Amino acid sequence: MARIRAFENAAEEASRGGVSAFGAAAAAAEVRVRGPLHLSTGQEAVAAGVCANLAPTDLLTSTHRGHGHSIAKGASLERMMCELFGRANGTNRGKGGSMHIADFSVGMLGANGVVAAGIAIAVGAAHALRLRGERAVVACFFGDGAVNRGPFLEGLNWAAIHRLPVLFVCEDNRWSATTPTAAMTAGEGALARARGIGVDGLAVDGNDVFAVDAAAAALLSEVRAGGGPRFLHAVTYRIKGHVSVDAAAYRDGKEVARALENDPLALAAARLGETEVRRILDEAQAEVQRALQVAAAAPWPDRASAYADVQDTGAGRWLG
Amino acid sequence: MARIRAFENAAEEASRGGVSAFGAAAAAAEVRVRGPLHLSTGQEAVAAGVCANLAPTDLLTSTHRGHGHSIAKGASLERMMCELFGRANGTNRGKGGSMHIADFSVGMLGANGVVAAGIAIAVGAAHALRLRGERAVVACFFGDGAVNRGPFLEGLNWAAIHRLPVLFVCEDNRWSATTPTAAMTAGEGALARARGIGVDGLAVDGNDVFAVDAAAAALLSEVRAGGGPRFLHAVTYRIKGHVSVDAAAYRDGKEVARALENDPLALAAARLGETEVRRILDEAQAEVQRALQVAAAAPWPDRASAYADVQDTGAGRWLG
Amino acid sequence: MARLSYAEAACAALERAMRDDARVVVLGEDVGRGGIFGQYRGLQERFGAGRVIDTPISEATIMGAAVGMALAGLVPVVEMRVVDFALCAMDEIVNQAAKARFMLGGQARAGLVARMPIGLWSGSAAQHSQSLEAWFAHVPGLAVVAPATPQDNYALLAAAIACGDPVAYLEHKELWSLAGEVAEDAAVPLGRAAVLREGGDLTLVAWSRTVHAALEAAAQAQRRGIGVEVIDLRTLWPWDRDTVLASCARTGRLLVAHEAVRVGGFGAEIAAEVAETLGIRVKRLGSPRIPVGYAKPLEDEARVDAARLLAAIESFG
Amino acid sequence: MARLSYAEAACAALERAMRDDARVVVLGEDVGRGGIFGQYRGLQERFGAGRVIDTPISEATIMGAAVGMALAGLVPVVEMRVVDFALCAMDEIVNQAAKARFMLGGQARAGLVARMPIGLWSGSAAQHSQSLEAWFAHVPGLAVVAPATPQDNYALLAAAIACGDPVAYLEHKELWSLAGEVAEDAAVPLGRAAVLREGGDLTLVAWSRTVHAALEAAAQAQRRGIGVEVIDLRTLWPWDRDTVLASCARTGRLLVAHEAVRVGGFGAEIAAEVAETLGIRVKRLGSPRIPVGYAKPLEDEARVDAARLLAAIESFG
Ligand SMILES: Cc1ncc(C[n+]2csc(CCOP(=O)(O)OP(=O)(O)O)c2C)c(N)n1
Ligand SMILES: Cc1ncc(C[n+]2csc(CCOP(=O)(O)OP(=O)(O)O)c2C)c(N)n1
Ligand SMILES: [Mg+2]
Ligand SMILES: [Mg+2]
Repeated sequence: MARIRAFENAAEEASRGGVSAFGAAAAAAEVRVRGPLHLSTGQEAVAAGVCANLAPTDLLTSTHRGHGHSIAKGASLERMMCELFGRANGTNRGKGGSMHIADFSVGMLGANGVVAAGIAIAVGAAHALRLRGERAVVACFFGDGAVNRGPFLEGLNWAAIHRLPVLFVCEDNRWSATTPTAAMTAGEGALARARGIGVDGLAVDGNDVFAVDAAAAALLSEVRAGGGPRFLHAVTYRIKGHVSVDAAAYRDGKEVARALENDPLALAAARLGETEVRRILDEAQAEVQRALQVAAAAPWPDRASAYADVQDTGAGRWLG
Repeated sequence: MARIRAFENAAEEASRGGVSAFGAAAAAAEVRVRGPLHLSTGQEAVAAGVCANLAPTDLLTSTHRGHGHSIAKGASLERMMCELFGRANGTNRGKGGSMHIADFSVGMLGANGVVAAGIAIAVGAAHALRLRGERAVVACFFGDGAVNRGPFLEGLNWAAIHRLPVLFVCEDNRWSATTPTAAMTAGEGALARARGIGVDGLAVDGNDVFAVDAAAAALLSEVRAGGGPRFLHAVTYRIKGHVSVDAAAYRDGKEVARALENDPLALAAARLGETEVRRILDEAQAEVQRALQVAAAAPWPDRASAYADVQDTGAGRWLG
Repeated sequence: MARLSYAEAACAALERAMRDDARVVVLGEDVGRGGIFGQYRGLQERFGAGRVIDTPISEATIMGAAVGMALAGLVPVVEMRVVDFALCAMDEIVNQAAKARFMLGGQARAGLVARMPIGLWSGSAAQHSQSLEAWFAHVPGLAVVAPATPQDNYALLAAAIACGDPVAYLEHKELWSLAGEVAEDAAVPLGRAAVLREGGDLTLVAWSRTVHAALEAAAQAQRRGIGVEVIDLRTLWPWDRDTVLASCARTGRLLVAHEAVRVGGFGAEIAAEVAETLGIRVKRLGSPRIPVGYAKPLEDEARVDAARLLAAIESFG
Repeated sequence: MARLSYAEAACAALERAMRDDARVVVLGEDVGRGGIFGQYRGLQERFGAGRVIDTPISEATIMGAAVGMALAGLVPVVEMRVVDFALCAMDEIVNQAAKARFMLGGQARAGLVARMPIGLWSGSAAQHSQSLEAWFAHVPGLAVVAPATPQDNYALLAAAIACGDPVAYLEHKELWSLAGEVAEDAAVPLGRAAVLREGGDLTLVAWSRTVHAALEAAAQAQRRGIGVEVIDLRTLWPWDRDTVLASCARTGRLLVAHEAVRVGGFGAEIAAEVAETLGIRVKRLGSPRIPVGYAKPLEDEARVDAARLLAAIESFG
């Protein structure tokens, strides 16, 4: 959680006209995060609590708001920061950016720029695990807004009829961009909807990392035992705006204030010792600072690489 | 129901190398039904029972298997048969055929060649009724296979959050083309799934026209009272193959035999007098024979009409 | 006459259409707060949540419901955020909206305006940067519009709403803040190109953001003694064949340029048509057939800028 | 060597691929019973329901799951029934499958074969008759294949499965029953056209079902003294530019013909490219820009047949 928070804060700063530590010249020279950035600040407990129960061989799919999931699954902060800076040694060689970060070396199959698109991919990956006789499971993260897209129904149904090893995690931060999700969602909530489709599960306070951990552990042990897919509904809050440039002025101040009181890091800190917490935070901070340094100095991808990894069939005919 | 059955039987025969009464020459001259034909034989009670509760101003959307819904909503058998024959005076001027039959004069907004596509159209039409301050309702028919497509979730959710006047009717004939739907559908069934999305309703024996009528009446009175959308799950059986050329040899003989015993026309006949039933059947038969005569003699659309009703913007540039 | 941004111009056109015609409604995600590009600002306050309808994240049903609304007599303006997300609603656009009137034998029509912004959007990578105008031009039943200026965005959005057909209305994400003078009474009919600059040596056809790069390149070419006639197509279907052919007949050379991928882009249609009709020399410039990368050098590789245009102009020799 | 139908040839190629490579799986609606065109007949009996996977009616998730399977190491062959229904899975094909490898920086690839039959299918009207090959050719990351014969359907399906890229594999619905000799060892590389008939006066490029109309028209033209060289493109992306250009350089005239709508069809790409490169006369023939009607006269209006081809051939004068 501390590493996620530190990463998000640094990325946010670096997206605002550059990293101040590097000065104005650096900003002008594009030493910064490019493009839109969907921060998971305040939602760290969901990622951390779920991924604590995953092995490196387990797989994960994520959303446009995926930094936390990647970090919790074990992706390198350094290579992630390089990716945000659009550098050649980023996780995706500078081709993906924040919305496409993936690290296959730790089973992280990718963020996704399309709401709910990761659901079918997770289901397919789980289906492949089954067919290949592997014992791993797939964790599939999506937001509360995604429960209103068709792939939610199709993907849960598919996983259920095949009893596939998937843990669906609805990371419910109560907002879909600038719209409160509740106003757009009928029925008794995400878990009831999942049950109606045939996937059972649990609801949990998504800001309490211990509760998330316990619920994920319980559900994952059922999934690993061959019980088929399970659903975790984790209620949390998006402390920042929808995207880095969004001041989120449309929100009620009281709602935000309540959320800040309920900060998952503060809640966790209350259960650990003061010194322990300080140590963790300092370490995370130092690691992120190193990542920033590396990213700022990292090489740009060369233009020729724009033609690499498109496809093999007919490679080299791209200008034709 | 009798008119639907007579129509389906005649259409089926006319799709098999021509109407025998017209001889071989007629068959060679394309005096017949073109293209694939999805017959609703055996499912008549759902269409009849629901539509008995609709006014001409109410609207209806249908599926690829839509003859029954159209007839029950009041479309002319003659113009429908002309459409199946691909003639200029068909409901759709020969442009749509079986899978696109519509008759806006009786509120029938169209069959649809894409499974579940009618759901969003029904929801939008209901939304328009609301905005225009009209009191009519929309009946939206779809098959059991459609509950596994994304638009099912999206459409029900939309109707529920806006409390739109829609009666969703799942016409459950237990098959999706050559696949038993149950094997592909997780959870406790269509109604449970609808409830999970926030739309309540009833399940009914779809071969009992009196039961369908009663359930539809109850649900539609709630819809008309402003209670929002309702869901009717009507279990029936597809007596014929998926499409006119499908012998459906993949089905268990016992299953089909059971279904034939449970024929909705026979069930209804048992509650009416013998002479009354004979009269109804004879009348229907005669009407359909007239429709066949008219269709066989009806003019073909001229080729120029292929360019009509495409779009106004840039009309006449179609070869460009 | 007022100075408006491209986004404000669209907003103004929409406001006027909604004022004049009670059948016009707006639906899409986040439209109530003005849309994430401000292209609906103030409309919900003015016309209420009944006519400016916030929707769930349900692209397929947003578009499908719009078809149902249109069949039932409304004129929906449909927000898809970016054309990339409209891929989630392709059945509804192509199988339902575009073909409805024809399939129904003219009983009704699905007149609606689908706003599906195209183009690069700095740092947004492969799922937020596509230009798919060629797809829509290939689909019978659809009109296709791609305005390049605030004035045209005002006038063409008004024309699209009024035309009664389903329209693929393709604004460009990097033009939202472009400001310009907008006259409320300057009507621009669908299907009419604008000759933005005259020149006798070569005809350069472009649309959307590429028009601005084309004007820049034409000015540079002029200094090198090449007279470039710049035509902003504005509407891709129907496209203004007469204006383009007349210009080409005069100049004897055609260059079509667009930001969409060159292979299978709409430039091919125009080039092929002109070559077939006039037998003159034609060239096309478009993005290479690569996804748009995130990093700047990669993204730039997919950009059709003035420098590339100039090189193509000079390549005619 | 065996005499097989176009559907049987595909089945045979699939069976061999599944036998040779345990990673190959099939998924789609009704595939267990052999597919509604018999193009999967016997495969589930042979390889089991684990590898020949019946699916719910969930096109978006069929394609999306295939992407996930591919990322996790399988080689899925995806049944979409007709390309018209693949419109329900466009996000998954274009935003996910086509771009995955690039966006991921090469960490993985979504190699899969999406079978999306195109073309007229007598009496099936506007939602079951589209030809959308031009769309896929416009999308970086996809290969596009459209076989015209049983032999090519056998060899090209094998090549598509082996290539490792996402492939839009476009069989034609009116060719399923076409029979022909199939040699199991005749490899056809992706991207290689076939010159089916030589001729010195005009190059006629076609693919899919239109190839057969082209051969018919060429024979008729021969009797009128016009030598037509018929090229079956077979693969649309990458297309065999060398073969086409060499032929065009010899004949000095190009006609491209396809069943897809002419406006924005892939014929425009080829015609434009040839005109750009060689400066010769080009013409295109395709469906008018209308939906396919149900009635025979309407359907026929959208057919590109030998008579139309002959008229186009003769129009070069
Ligand atoms: C299919 C699709 N529609 C719309 C968008 C634009 N969009 C990006 S994030 C977002 C809100 C998503 O809400 P939620 O799923 O709750 O995730 P959160 O942003 O709250 O993490 C929207 C509408 C998109 N990316 N994809
Ligand atoms: C999106 C889509 N996928 C596939 C098809 C092919 N198809 C036509 S009918 C059908 C079965 C539909 O089953 P169901 O919804 O139960 O309706 P029924 O045929 O039983 O009336 C299928 C798969 C289609 N028309 N549309
Ligand atoms: Mg959310
Ligand atoms: Mg069924």
